[in-house]
Amino acid sequence: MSGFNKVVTSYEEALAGFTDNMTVMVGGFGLCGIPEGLIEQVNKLGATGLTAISNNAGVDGFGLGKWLEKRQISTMIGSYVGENELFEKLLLSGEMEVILTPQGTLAEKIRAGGAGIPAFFTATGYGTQVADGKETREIEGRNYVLEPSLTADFALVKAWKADTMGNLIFRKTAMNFNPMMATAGKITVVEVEEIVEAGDLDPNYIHTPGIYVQRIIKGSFEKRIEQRTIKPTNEQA
Amino acid sequence: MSGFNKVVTSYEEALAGFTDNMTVMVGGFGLCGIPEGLIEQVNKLGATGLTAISNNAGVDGFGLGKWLEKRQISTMIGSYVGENELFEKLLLSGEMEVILTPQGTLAEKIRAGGAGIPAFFTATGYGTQVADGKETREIEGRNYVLEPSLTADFALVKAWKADTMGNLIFRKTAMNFNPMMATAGKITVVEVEEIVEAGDLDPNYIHTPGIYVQRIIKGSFEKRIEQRTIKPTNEQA
Amino acid sequence: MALTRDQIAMRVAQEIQDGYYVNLGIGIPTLVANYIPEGMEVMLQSENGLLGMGEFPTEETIDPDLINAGKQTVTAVTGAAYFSSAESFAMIRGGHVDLTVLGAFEVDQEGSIASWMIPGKLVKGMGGAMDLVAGAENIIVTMTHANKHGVSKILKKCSLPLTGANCIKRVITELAFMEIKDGAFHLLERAPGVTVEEIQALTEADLVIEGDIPEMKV
Amino acid sequence: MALTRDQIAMRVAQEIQDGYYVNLGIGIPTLVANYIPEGMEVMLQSENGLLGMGEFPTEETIDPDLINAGKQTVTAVTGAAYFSSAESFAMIRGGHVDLTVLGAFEVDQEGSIASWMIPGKLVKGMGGAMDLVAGAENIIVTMTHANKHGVSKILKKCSLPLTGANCIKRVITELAFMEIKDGAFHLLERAPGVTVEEIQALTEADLVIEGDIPEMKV
Repeated sequence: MSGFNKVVTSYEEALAGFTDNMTVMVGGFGLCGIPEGLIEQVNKLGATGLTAISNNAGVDGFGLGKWLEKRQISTMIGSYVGENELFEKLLLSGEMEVILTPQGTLAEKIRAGGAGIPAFFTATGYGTQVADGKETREIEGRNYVLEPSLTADFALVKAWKADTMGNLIFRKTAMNFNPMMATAGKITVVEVEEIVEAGDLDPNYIHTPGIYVQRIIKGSFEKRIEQRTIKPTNEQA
Repeated sequence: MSGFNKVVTSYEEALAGFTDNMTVMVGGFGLCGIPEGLIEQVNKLGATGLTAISNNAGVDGFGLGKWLEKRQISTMIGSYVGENELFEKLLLSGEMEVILTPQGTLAEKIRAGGAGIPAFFTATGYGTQVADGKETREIEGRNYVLEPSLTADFALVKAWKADTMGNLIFRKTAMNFNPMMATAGKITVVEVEEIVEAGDLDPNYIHTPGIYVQRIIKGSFEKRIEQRTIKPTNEQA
Repeated sequence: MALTRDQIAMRVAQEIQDGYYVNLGIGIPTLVANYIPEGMEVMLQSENGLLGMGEFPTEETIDPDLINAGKQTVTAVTGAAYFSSAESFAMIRGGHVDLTVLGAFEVDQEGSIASWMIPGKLVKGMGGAMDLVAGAENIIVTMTHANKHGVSKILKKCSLPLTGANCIKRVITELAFMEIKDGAFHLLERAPGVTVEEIQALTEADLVIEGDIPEMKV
Repeated sequence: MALTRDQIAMRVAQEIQDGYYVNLGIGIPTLVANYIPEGMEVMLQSENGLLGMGEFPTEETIDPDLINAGKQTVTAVTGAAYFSSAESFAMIRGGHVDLTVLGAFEVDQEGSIASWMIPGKLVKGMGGAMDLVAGAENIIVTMTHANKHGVSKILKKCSLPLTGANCIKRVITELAFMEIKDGAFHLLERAPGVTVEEIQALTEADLVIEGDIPEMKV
């Protein structure tokens, strides 16, 4: 690499420096917009004791489900971890700690982490378990919870396209948590469907400016669908 | 108006309900990306006692400079209010209160206001006048100031293009404070260069989704330049 | 007679106004989309990052990059916009969504709601539900009035872990349309053929019944 | 001999590394862009919403929608990106900018800086300066060592209202390159032909001088 060319050509290089006990953010909502190859590589590396920050925990045998199989996660921070039998087992046996966080609070904690905001107040979760042990405060007649921000040693992000300098665009609802996570990793690694030359993306419509990105790798994606729902067509009906 | 058609055809309609003593946000950085026609209309309406939230205060005779001339602003919240002689006079005579706010804190306070975050911690301004009278706190060895968010009765926004449903795109650095302000107005009025049909803007590259926008008006813009700087060409050199 | 799931959805749909931005939860709330009155325009928000959710795709238009908050493949309508989860919850938390409809296990007369966790059963997580109930001014809860053993879910105080405290104002069950105010449920409408006494019998909470209670029109 | 403004900029430019994202303030810092070493790539951040600021435009390419933080018309380089002020200061506050260069009225040995306000004179506002000094790990302050009356601006304690407290680590003046640590200025380099005694004479702050102090290469 020299100058602003952030492209790497192997997953080994993409995750160089990734070790046990790190905190790692993983983009995606369900199986939509997850960095499949980077998840696979962490699984191959076998790093354990990980704190994983991700809205979901994959499904059995795919996505973060693979990290669960190999017992790589010691603490999971997410908003919805269902659809995974192994998850239940690890949770109940105490092999894995789970910190359930409301989805909007999770998104905002990650954005805040990337933006240098160490904590913020939100009404979400006031009066619920989520507020247990947290500072609360009444502001102009409403009650709020103080939420600290989140950052990570590595952020594993999935984008649609990147230019060589790390400017990113996402596609449809595969965007989800990816842009915030890109800002909150000490090392942000982005797996993309297509790498283009600098200047090929319109500077007016960049979702994530390259300043947040350290490494880019071109992946190939299965894009598994969790809930395949189809409108009945006339022929079928 | 019916359904999601938010287009109005007169400035009277665009600012219906705008009264004395309101809080109003005005987009723009310097004279770049300001809603010229909406500013003019507030000037014409003559509303006074306004709390104006804007990064700058225009120049003598243009932009918010016109509100100053007519003594419409009682409190100005901004980060840089120079380049305006009248401003100095109103400040020193006490006719206008000025709350100077660091530019990044201002941007974040407005974003927070639109996003339902009532307050956040930032390192910006710690140990300076800006922190006077505000709560401060050490978090993980660093000192921070608690900043409350900002909202407004009206947000006056300038965008490049809008579709009839209020989806917005901005152009180059004329974006600046406009997207955050669009989220923080009880009534957000957007003045644009071009109104297109719903569906004409690519849903993947909308800067401001229509949910934040109440009214849209097509304006015509002078786009005055404050610091016209030109590279010496060979012929000139 | 008690309302069907579809009739509950129909009654909720009557509360929608032209030009509303609406977030519909999973279950009965999803059905509301089928009963939006003719000629009325509504934009559905899906909290994973879509404003303007459309119907399910065909085999030809299915796209793994386009799903809703229930992880189902969907489409987008004309004038839709995609955005990040942070932007999506800025909309929700900031009160920009006009109406939120969601289900519940229990609701109480303080306006608190329990909808995400039953201790002893597997905890799947709250997803966006806590943000939705904290962010919306205008929430309608759809639920059954009592469980299959006849135990009321319209309570003085929720027994399950809360999703949100003091945030719910309107509840529609298969028996009744109720408003929560001043620390009590107020009966506004009853399901066709259902008596006030029947509703009272299945309501553990304080229930205010003033004057004649009209039947719902569904 | 004391450095010229351009020589100060040249010395600052030697601190830049290939692939740096840099924010340059108004005045001498702006000149740094002219001395970025050949073959080295740098992206300039302008806090009004541009990453990848280019040179001034021609009469043909001038665009009122494309200005820098000094409100001058500029251009954008290949690979640039535009964004909102909130995103811009997320970058700055979040510590994503590799190097910030800015001017100052005074700096003190605690690392505090005063650069935005002189009481009794007109207050124009701090703009983005407070965010920049709070957000960057790596800040270089360029300033004159003393005012025209020979009164030092390298102080034990700033006398003017602060822009930031305990945030500055490196200062380059027309006489010296100094590092602030452990509550004192440490002299690293002197301007060619300038003696340690001359620097000491114009420094009000505690100044640590260890071993031979090399001359700057400019």
